[in-house]
Amino acid sequence: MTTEMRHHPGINLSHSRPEDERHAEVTVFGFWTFLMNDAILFALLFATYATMVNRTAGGPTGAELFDIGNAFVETLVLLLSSFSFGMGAVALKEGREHPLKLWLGVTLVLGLGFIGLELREFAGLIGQGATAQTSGFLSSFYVLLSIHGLHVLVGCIWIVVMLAQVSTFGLSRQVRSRILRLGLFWHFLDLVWIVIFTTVYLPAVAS
Amino acid sequence: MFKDTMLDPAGPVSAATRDLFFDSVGLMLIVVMPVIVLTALVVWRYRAGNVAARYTPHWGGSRIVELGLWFMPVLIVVMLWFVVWNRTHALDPYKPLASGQPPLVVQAVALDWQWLFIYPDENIASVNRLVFPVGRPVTIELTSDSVMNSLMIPALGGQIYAMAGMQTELNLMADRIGVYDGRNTMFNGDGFSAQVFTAEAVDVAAFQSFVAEARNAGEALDSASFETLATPTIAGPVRLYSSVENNLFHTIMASHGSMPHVAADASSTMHAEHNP
Amino acid sequence: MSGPWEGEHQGHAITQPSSDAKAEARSYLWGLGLAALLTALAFGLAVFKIFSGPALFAAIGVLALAQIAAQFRFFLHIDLSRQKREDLQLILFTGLLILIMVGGSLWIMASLDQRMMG
Amino acid sequence: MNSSMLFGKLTFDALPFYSPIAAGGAAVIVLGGAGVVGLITWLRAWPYLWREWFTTTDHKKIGMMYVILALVMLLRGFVDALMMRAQQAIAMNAEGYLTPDHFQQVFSSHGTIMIFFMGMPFLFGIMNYIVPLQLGARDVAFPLLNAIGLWLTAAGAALVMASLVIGVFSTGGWTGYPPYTELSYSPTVGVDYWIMALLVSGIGTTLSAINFIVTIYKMRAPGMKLMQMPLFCWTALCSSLLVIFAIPGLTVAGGLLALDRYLGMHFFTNDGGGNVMNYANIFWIFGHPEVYILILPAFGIFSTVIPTFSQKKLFGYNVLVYATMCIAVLSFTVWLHHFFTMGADANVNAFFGIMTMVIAVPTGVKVYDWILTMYRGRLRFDTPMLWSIAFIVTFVIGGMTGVILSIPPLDYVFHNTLFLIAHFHNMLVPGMLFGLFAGYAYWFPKATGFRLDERWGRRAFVFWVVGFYLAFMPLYVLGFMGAARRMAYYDQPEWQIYFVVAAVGAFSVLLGIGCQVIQLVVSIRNRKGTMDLAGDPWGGQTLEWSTSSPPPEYNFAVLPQVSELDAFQVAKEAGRPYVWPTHYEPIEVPRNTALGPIFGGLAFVLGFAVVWHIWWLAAFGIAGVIATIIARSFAAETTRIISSEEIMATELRWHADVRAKQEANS
Ligand code: HEA
Ligand code: HEA
Ligand code: CUA
Ligand SMILES: [Cu+2]
Repeated sequence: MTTEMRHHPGINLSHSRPEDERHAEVTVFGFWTFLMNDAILFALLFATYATMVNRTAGGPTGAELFDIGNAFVETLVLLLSSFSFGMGAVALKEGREHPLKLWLGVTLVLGLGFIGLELREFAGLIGQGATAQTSGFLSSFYVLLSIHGLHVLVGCIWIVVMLAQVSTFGLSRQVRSRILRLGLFWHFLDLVWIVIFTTVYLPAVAS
Repeated sequence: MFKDTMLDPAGPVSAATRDLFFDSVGLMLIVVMPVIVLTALVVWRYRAGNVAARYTPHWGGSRIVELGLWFMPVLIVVMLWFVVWNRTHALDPYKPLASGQPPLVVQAVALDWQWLFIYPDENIASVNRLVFPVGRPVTIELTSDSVMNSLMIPALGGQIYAMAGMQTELNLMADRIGVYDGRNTMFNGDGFSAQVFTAEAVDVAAFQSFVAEARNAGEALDSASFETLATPTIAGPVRLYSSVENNLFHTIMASHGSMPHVAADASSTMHAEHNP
Repeated sequence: MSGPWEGEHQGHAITQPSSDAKAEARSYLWGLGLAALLTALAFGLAVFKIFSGPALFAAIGVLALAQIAAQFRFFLHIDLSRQKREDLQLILFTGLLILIMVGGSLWIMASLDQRMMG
Repeated sequence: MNSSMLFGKLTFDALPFYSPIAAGGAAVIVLGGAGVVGLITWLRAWPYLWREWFTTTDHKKIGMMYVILALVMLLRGFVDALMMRAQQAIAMNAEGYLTPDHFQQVFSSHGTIMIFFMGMPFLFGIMNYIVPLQLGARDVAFPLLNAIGLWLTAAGAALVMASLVIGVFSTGGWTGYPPYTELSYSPTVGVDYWIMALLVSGIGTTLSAINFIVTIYKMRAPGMKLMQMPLFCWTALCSSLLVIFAIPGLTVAGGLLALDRYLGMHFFTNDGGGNVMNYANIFWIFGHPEVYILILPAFGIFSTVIPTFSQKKLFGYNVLVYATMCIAVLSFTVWLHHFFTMGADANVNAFFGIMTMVIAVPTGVKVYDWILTMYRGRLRFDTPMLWSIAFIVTFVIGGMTGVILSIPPLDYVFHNTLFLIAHFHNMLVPGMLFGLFAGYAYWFPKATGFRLDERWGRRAFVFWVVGFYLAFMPLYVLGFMGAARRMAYYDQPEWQIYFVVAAVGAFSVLLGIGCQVIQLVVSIRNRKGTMDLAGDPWGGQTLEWSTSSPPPEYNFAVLPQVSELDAFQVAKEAGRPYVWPTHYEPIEVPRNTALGPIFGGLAFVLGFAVVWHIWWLAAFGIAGVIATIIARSFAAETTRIISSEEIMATELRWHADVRAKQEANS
């Protein structure tokens, strides 16, 4: 990799014009600040989940409920979507609009697929009578997962908006800077998911 | 003015708390008093009208002074650390008090808005009135049948929360006969202000006659009469119960199966919260 | 530690877009490969219980940290060697706070649970 | 379609006819509101207000609106305080004039308003006005976000006010501990109002904080290094960082409580495996940093005011910066001290007690630095300085009682008593509030061009200080006697005298506030005499004084070149305070936008709908928010150019003012 100067962590538009970089530097830094705020939010939800995991109030436990296969597929789908977004970022860097749209489209499909898988899992659990009202444990499970899922949904809507904007404005400065931030957001969600499968699903099957 | 408070302790815990108070405040005053005095002096001396005072508008720092500034507060705080570590362990409310006698066990249940005290060994119970022998440690086990409460008897020492489905513990002792105020300090609704009880430190004979009085009270405390007692009551009367249903305290706890270990027998549906 | 106007005109090593893009694409591929591997390992360990108990949980935890590091490196292009920047400090500081908040909460809650078992 | 679908839980019973006093309060709000609306309509001021204020993205106007919001809420919070003081003064063995239910709403709204809708907006207002000026910047990093932040805060405040008229407010205190605040114990909408107000304003605060962090990191004047920023900017930065990292705690605690209440989940319920202790834990992960969010900017104000009026350099700038950062970081390591009495084991309690005490060290160093700043100075006792001196002396008393509370065995005795109430008012009033008053008096001439009246300022000061001591020192005594907080009445005759003294103190504060109101009127009337458009009435040291009063929309026609601390002071001493070019560049500023009021309005509607379970309206609110964001992202033109001619004209007018002042002085 070249030793180019990076103005901010995350996806870079290294060959863009300097004022681009400045604009991006300011907004990206702001966006990182927001992401860190969000990270704390998730951290507290994780802490809550960890303190609630044994509070099953006589209801089912994670070990009895979770389908590890489904979690594995969800993980792969999200990971692939991170990768496809990355390929989109590469296309953006080269200024190639068409591949960019294509990769964004792939990411969108994968994102929606993830949400679908999650909803299917929820439906299955609810079918077994394991609802968010059953126990403190399940409340914290559903809320943790849904907050992450909602973030993915927001990401999907954002992708749709960006697809429309690329079509409307082309790869304008604004548009590129927004895709950049969307990318940070999307990768961030994958990071959160790593913690989810590690603290929610794996301990349940491992114990 | 401070009769029967921490400053006029009626037991070893509050006496130790008072000593701790004076020790730590003494330490702190070493660094806090100078601030007040110096501020007054500096403000007076360097008022603009006093042209005789030295004026150094560009003096913005000095290595030595700046390092020196940290020294005193650090010293005091480090001394306080040792105090905190030792006394927090010594005065842990769960810690049984040193005494030749075995502690009297009392199980306190916080209700809306009164206190129920169960004496498991004597198999009696009282409401809004806690009676115990002077000079003998009291181990109070607490739970709540409602929201979070906090039991405090200022003359004897500190407080601890009472929470539904859980059990906390408070060890106190009186070394002076007297009637002390006790109350819930954790806001819990309309009857909060009136949720007081009397804590009576009495001699052994008087304690025996209190037990006898309760035994003759007539009413027994079982699930049904507990249910009546637990309905919200503001400024309820003192009551006595001649006997207590076996393990009632734990039944009450289990009825709010919050904790993992009691959740298993949460099958008891005793006035569970209604979920609209 | 520089204001936005400083460094604006410092040499932007404008690399050839195509070679740069290739390097970037390779980075994403590396990321994908590593993440997939680490995920598979973690799930494998948990499902097949090659060993168990605290060691297993520790292993899963380490794999997760490794994967987070890998994704930071290859997807978000952040690592520790790059020049000091506010963003990096922010991320590291957040990490510290998460450690304090989560660690503290677990410690406190464990202590409380243990003391309230009656 | 039945009415419950249309109006949710909202019925005519929601109107406050349950108590004459509540009805009176509601009437004041409604009539007052109607009066203001009527007055504006009569003056035909709506278009002006909309154009110049409501839709503005100028950080200075946003700052002023924050301060106005804070002052309005301050009055409401103060009325609450007076009501409580009056109640407790007479409620010995008697019910008093407030029912317990009403008393509970009063202390809950007082605490909530003072912390979230008085303290925070006041601080953010002053930060908004001053930080960009001190940085030598033309604007904040995200002007739109800034406007939205203001309007979301206002929406939260409006929800609290609405609860007075429609429905009730929470009775759970500003801390809202469950399970008391769970549906089974608090079935009314009060808690829902409380949660929604906090969630909405929490988002607003977060947006503003992001804006400040980026502004401070990325928008400083050319050449200004971080360690050359005025101290107030440092405290604004630390405070904003605390917001970013602390507010999620409030969001999670409040949000999960809402899920319990709305969807029957079991996070903090007594049954179903809920864990009430976790609420306390998460709330205080937020709550403790919150009190430092409130105090740090006040420290920054004192660090600006004291050197100016000592006519001397600030002592130990570096140390003050590091101490501020220490306090900010440490504030995340002490939260358990708010629930020492929950029953954690001695190791846990001792650990958090020890961590708490550590904060006394950097705070103490700051206090010493302020005293050393005055040492060998030439002290002028204008009101900002008076507030600062009273702060130093009084704050250390509150700090000491804080350290007393941080010793777990002592906290077992003082927790939940009036000793605690005395401690934190002892921090919040002389600390934060006096700081805000100092900042208000200090920067008022910057924002308006004329100074506040000194005579009435001093009167207010005396009444406030005397009132503070009278109102809160008796509470320490009552704390020793075991008087619990939040009591509507009591039965201990020996307590009453202290409550009466406290009520007298609150009354003295009322006189102080009266003086402040008079001060404002008198100052506006006599403004000719104190006018200083040149912009530097106090002999200030930092860049905000190097531009006109009030500053032009673009702040600086030419960005200052900074190479040292106290840039303006240095330039003045070098004999070239102002650099006046002959040629001006046009400047790009953000256009006005209706998005702030739109988001504020939608957030209020959404909050109100959720409180009353009016789901169609809530859906409308959410859809509105999403649609607005997307629509905005397609808007192309968001900035406007101020021409160089216009700038030239403005600047020349200011130059004339400056020359006139220089001549008058020589
Ligand atoms: C910033 C925070 C803040 C401030 C400033 C105050 C200020 C005051 N507070 Fe309070 N208070 C709290 C935060 C604050 N409080 C909190 C968090 C609680 C806990 C709530 C709970 O239990 O949950 C509480 C609780 C509380 C109680 C309840 C005690 C109990 O539980 O039993 C009482 C009792 O009287 C009280 C009294 C007062 C009084 C007399 C003042 C006085 O100092 C006076 C107040 C006056 C003003 C705030 C100034 C008004 C100024 C103006 C209007 C300016 C005018 C105009 C111009 C400048 C132009 N407060
Ligand atoms: C601006 C607000 C503010 C500030 C700055 C502080 C500052 C401090 N607070 Fe306070 N606090 C509150 C607002 C504030 N607090 C509120 C609102 C609550 C209650 C909330 C509720 O329950 O409703 C509370 C509650 C509270 C508690 C919980 C009590 C309980 O619920 O039982 C504790 C316990 O440790 C505490 C401690 C401290 C300490 C140690 C400091 C320290 O930071 C103080 C440091 C300052 C000094 C010490 C003075 C100057 C120093 C020197 C001169 C140097 C040398 C001194 C020594 C070495 C001692 N506070
Ligand atoms: Cu409190 Cu378990
Ligand atoms: Cu605190």
